[in-house]
Amino acid sequence: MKKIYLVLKSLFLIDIAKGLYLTFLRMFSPSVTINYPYEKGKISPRFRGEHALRRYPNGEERCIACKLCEAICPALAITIDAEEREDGSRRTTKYDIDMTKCIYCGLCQEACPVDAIVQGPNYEFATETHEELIYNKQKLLDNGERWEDALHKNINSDIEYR
Amino acid sequence: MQLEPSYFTILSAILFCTGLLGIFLNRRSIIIILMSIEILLLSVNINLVAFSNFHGNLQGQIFTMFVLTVAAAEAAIGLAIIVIFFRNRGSIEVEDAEQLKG
Amino acid sequence: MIKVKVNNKVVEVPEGATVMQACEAAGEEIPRFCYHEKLSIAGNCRMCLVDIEKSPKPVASCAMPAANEMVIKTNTKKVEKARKGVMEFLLINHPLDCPICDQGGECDLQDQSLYFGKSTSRYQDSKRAVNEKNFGPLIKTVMTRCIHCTRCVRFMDEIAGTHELGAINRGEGMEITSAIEGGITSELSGNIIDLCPVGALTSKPYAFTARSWELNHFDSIDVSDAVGSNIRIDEFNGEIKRILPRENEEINQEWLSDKARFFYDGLKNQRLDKPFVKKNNKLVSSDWNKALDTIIKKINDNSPSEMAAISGALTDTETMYTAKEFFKGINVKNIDCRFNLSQVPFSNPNDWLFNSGIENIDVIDKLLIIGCDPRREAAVLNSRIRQRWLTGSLDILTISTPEDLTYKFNSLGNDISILSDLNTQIKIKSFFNNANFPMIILGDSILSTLQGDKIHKIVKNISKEANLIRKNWNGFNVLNKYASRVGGLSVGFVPSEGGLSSVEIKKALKRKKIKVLFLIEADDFLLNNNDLEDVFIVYIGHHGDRFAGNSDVILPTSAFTEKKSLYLNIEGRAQFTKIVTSKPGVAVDSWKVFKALDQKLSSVIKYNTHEGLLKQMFNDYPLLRSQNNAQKLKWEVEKNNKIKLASEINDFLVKNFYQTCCISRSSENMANCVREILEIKKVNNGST
Amino acid sequence: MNVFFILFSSITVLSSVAVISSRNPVHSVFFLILAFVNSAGIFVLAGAEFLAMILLIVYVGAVAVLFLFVVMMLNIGVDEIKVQAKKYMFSGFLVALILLLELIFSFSNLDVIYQTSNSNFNKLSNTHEIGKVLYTEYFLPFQIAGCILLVAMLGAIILTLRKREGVLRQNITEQVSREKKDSIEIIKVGKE
Amino acid sequence: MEVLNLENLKYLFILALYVLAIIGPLLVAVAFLTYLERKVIALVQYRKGPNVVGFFGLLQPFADGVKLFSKETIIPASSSKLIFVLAPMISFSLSLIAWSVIPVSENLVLSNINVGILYLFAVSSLSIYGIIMAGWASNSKYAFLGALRSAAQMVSYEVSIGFVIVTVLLCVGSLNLSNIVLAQKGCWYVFPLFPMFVVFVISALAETNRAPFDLPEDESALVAGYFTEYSSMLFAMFFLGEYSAMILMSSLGTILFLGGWLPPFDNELFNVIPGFIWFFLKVGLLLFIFLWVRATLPRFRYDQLMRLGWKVFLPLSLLWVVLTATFLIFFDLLPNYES
Repeated sequence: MKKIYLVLKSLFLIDIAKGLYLTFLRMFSPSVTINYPYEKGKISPRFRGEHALRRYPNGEERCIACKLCEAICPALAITIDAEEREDGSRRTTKYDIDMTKCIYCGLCQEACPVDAIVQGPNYEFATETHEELIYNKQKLLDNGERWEDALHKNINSDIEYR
Repeated sequence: MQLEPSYFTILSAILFCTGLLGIFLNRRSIIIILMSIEILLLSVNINLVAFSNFHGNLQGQIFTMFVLTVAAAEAAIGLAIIVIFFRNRGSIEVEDAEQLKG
Repeated sequence: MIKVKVNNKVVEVPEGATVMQACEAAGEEIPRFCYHEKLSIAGNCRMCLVDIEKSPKPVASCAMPAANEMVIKTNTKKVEKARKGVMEFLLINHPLDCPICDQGGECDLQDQSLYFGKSTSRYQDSKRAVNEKNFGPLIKTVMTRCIHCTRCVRFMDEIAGTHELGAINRGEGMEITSAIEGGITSELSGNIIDLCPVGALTSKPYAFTARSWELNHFDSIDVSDAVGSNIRIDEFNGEIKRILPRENEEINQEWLSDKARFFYDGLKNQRLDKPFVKKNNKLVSSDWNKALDTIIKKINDNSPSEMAAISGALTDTETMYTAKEFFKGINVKNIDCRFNLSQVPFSNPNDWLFNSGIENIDVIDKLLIIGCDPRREAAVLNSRIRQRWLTGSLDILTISTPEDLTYKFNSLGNDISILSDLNTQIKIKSFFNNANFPMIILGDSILSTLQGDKIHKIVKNISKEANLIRKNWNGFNVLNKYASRVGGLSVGFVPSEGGLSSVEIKKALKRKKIKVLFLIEADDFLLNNNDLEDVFIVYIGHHGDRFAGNSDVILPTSAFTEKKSLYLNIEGRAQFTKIVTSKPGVAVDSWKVFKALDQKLSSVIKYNTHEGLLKQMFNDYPLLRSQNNAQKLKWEVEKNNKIKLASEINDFLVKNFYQTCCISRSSENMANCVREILEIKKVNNGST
Repeated sequence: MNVFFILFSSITVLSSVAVISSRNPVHSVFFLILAFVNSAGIFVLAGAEFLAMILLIVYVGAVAVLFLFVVMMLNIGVDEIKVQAKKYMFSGFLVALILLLELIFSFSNLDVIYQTSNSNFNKLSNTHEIGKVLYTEYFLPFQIAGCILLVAMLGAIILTLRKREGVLRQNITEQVSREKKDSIEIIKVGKE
Repeated sequence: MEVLNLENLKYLFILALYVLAIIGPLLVAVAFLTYLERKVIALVQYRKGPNVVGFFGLLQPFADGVKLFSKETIIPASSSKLIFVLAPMISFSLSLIAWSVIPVSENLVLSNINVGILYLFAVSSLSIYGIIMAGWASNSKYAFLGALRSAAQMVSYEVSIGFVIVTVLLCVGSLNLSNIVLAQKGCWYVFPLFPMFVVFVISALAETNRAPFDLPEDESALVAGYFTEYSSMLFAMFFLGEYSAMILMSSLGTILFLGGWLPPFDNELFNVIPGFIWFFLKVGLLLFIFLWVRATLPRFRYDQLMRLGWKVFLPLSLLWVVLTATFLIFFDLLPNYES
């Protein structure tokens, strides 16, 4: 009996009709597409986008050349050279990130003891050449300046979970 | 102007001879011979249709249909045999068909 | 032997061993900060607490002697709690600046806090801050990080023997500081960097340039003196970042002199990276072929007797061997490795070796030091003598030595001529009476005076008569100053039959008898520049040092960190350096220079590779192959009492400990040391 | 009319010549198809549009596809005309030529009675005409032709059917009718 | 020659105009069909679909067209070049010539031939060749496999389409497409022959290689099937051919089952609207079904496809033919067309 029922069910394409009905109804639901260049999706404060090196409010670089980010980077994208600055503080002389190696795992910003290297909310940094994606310290500091407001807000919003 | 019946008959004669020549010449693969047979049947069909038209008699067309039927059957069986032959021998050359036992 | 139970495991330890040693024998790791094997026990960090049965409180294992049938527990809750408490106290005042601390990554406190540290601090008040101290140009201090383990203080007291550090105040106000303003002057001061378990004392030249985890380590050999200390060279990004001692109980224990530790930056400066040829009185950069052709032309133009070769302080054994073969091939006999005009005889290895072995300093009971300054010529060896002296069972007698040898001794005077005095000889003999392990250290310094050969003979005689040479013990030791010397003598880079020695070469130069002079890294050959006019000088070396400006052809070679090469230390111990960095420019290993010259001339050298070279060299001198061959040789002393010495006051000491070779002369660190330590010291001495 | 006839017939003849002479069997099949399509045109010219369509559907749409399939699947390479083939060349040409001449000779003197203005020939469509004749006069042969086709189909299937070992076959009803209780068995496991 | 007299030339000119009048709108329709397809699938999937080029993205198909035509034509080195180039042309032209017999409205047909339905059937069976030639000439295994799949599939489903047509022909009694439409004046055949309509729609999907039967271009297994190696212009021809075949099958369905240009009810209101509008509406409905099904159903497996064709549709449609014939004879409803 069951078998006959099933055969009839498949003979009369019941399941397919159900499926078609379902998709037909779906046609009248509003679309979820975000019209990208004109509209942008909301991103989490923890979004891991383009890197930036931050400064303290008084303009001093945060980075202390501890090289923890370099050590933890699983893609070996970060290269740091350091030496003693004239005032005796520990500072980098070179801070390079190869953005084409970077896998945006966020371990560098987690490793950073002074919140110097952070991944900002910017994800629109495509370039035309490979070279442009090898960021040096100046570029990263500029990024920091450019995104400081957003970075500050993001870090503050996440502060109670740290 | 009118189509002379001889046009059709001469056309079918040429086609017939071509088919015949095909059987003679192409001894490398049976499949070409099958095609030649199709050409022969086609020429016959042209003749039948032409005469049926000129005689005002439909028998020719009926026969054409039967010829078509037989030709289709022949093609099906023939090709099936070729496939089996190829499976057994790895070739469909006429010269390789030399044994009575398959 | 006593039996101790550690965590239910019974171990046997010698009497007098501490609980910590017992635990280590049982394979238990005990955390510690203040305890160090080579230093006295302080017991002030309390990190090594263990639980001992029948003891109401945890006990500091480093200070507690083990007793028979003692039951020790190292893994109880109590122990762990105690250690956690200690750690919390330590961390109260320790800044959390590991990211900017050079000790970060190799820090004892960091490691221990991983196991015993709390994740949060309960300390509410403000932290202690301590002023930085001036520990000289080599040691950087961040005294806030100090946990008062006093390892540095004990080291300076016990090993370096300069008593320069101490703790002032008490309790929270306690500070480690130097007694005198103006840095630490000890030539072993760098070791307190290694000893410091935290980042309070770090290396100044290394400061912030690399992190410990990114360094590549290479085990190598030090060439700044002739002791042959084992070192670990740390390289990063093709640059040597620091040099650390490697533990070798037979040679340097775990210490290293400051020169060996900090002269590495000289390897970057003043390097020769391409051949130069003099044209119109000006050195012009050239290529190998042209330079070699110029030399060959000169060789062909002059007779072998008009040519001479001198090897230098850092020349490796292979080079001298290859050079010897080469000069034999072109029949040049005037070759010598004794560039400092030393008159040490070169026929028998016992004449130039440190026969007793460095390790045996730990057992000697009578020591006579003649004409040398061990503190500056072999700092590590000197500290070993001091360690032996500290046990109280060593009597020391000296002739012609400086006064500040970090231990007490009786001096027979500074005039070497007393050595030929019969009275003195009797005194010495009675000094060595009943000695179990007597030892004479004869300095290469005194041998490089004009009477050197005579002194050597007299001392040899004395040692025979005072019964220093026995079965299984040879108390006659020569202390060489230069890393290359033993190797050079061992492979016979010495004047052959009829050839001129370095002293004679010097004279010949004065008389303009020498037309072509090969200087193989021989920057320290004591010559007058006036004598060098009209002499065609071929300088083969890695630094543009003293003679480079006078040379007619300069051939660049590799330094000891850029090649694998053999050095023999004072005991004749054969050790290899390792390739750490790449050679600058078109420099080559120096033996290859002679191989190339030989190929264009006599072609007596058959090997092409370093392996081939070693094979043939070991074949010719099988003794090189053994680790320490000093005591295995038979040795005859010719008896002769009639040698008289002229009066000669000490004027041959190493005055400048920091700059003895071309590398250290190019080193900025060493220059800083000279400026900030030696010159200030001179001023101080002058004023007092 | 003449123009189309010349067009169709010349293409038919040329392509049938190409069928027997081209070296690549796949090209032969393509030419055969071309010949068929053009002879369908000739059929239309001869007033047999139904047959023309049947020719297209049956021959071009089915039989030629079969040919193509076989030729492509067997992957018969391009090969040269062998030496043995050449020894039949002369006799083949001779026979064909003689036959051709004979046929042309006999056909060119054809004397056909024109009955193109047959009364009910143009009234009904060609399809109807054929139907009328086929299902009345030729009913039996028609049935026999059907039987022949059936037999041919069975024969072809039986000939080429191969039972393969280790091939998993799908049973849709079984799949669809599977239920939870058929697939999962709940076993109570006691405490150890 | 007498063939080239003024009369004939005029006739040819008018013929050419007719042809252009069919081809022009057809190509535009194809263009918008691709747009429609993307829009429908996007709607089903909660997306927006093309919306950048032009108003609502309406110019997207033209942008695509310009892109395709301006690309470089790549002909694989080891292909049979002539056949390779010929294949898309055949495919494209075959999908166009079928349109000559489609009656868009009463008397609005290029050539109203008696064997119209057979002609359509024959042309659609010829369209296999474009695909097979493409697959074979590409000399690529993916293309070849795609072509074989396509050919086998089209031959198989042609059988059931044939029986569907036979069923309709039984009811109509004429092979003329206009007659078929006119015969539905009382009742569209979709109602009495609904199962055949379903079989027809499904077979049409298979015949045009559309989802869920798009195995010849199974991108996950065969890259792109028979047009793997095609690019630019040649690819565009295949593309146009495929979509105009879709429209053709929809028109055929409209003619066979949905009463062609006839309005749903024969009253004044509906009769005001011209017939071709009704025709296009119905074609649009069927086309929508094509897209709708594509957006809904996953792709079949090939053996399932063949099993469905031969083991389900063939017996089913055969049975229905017999049933219909029996029914017609029993109730004496056989049509009797005499012209």
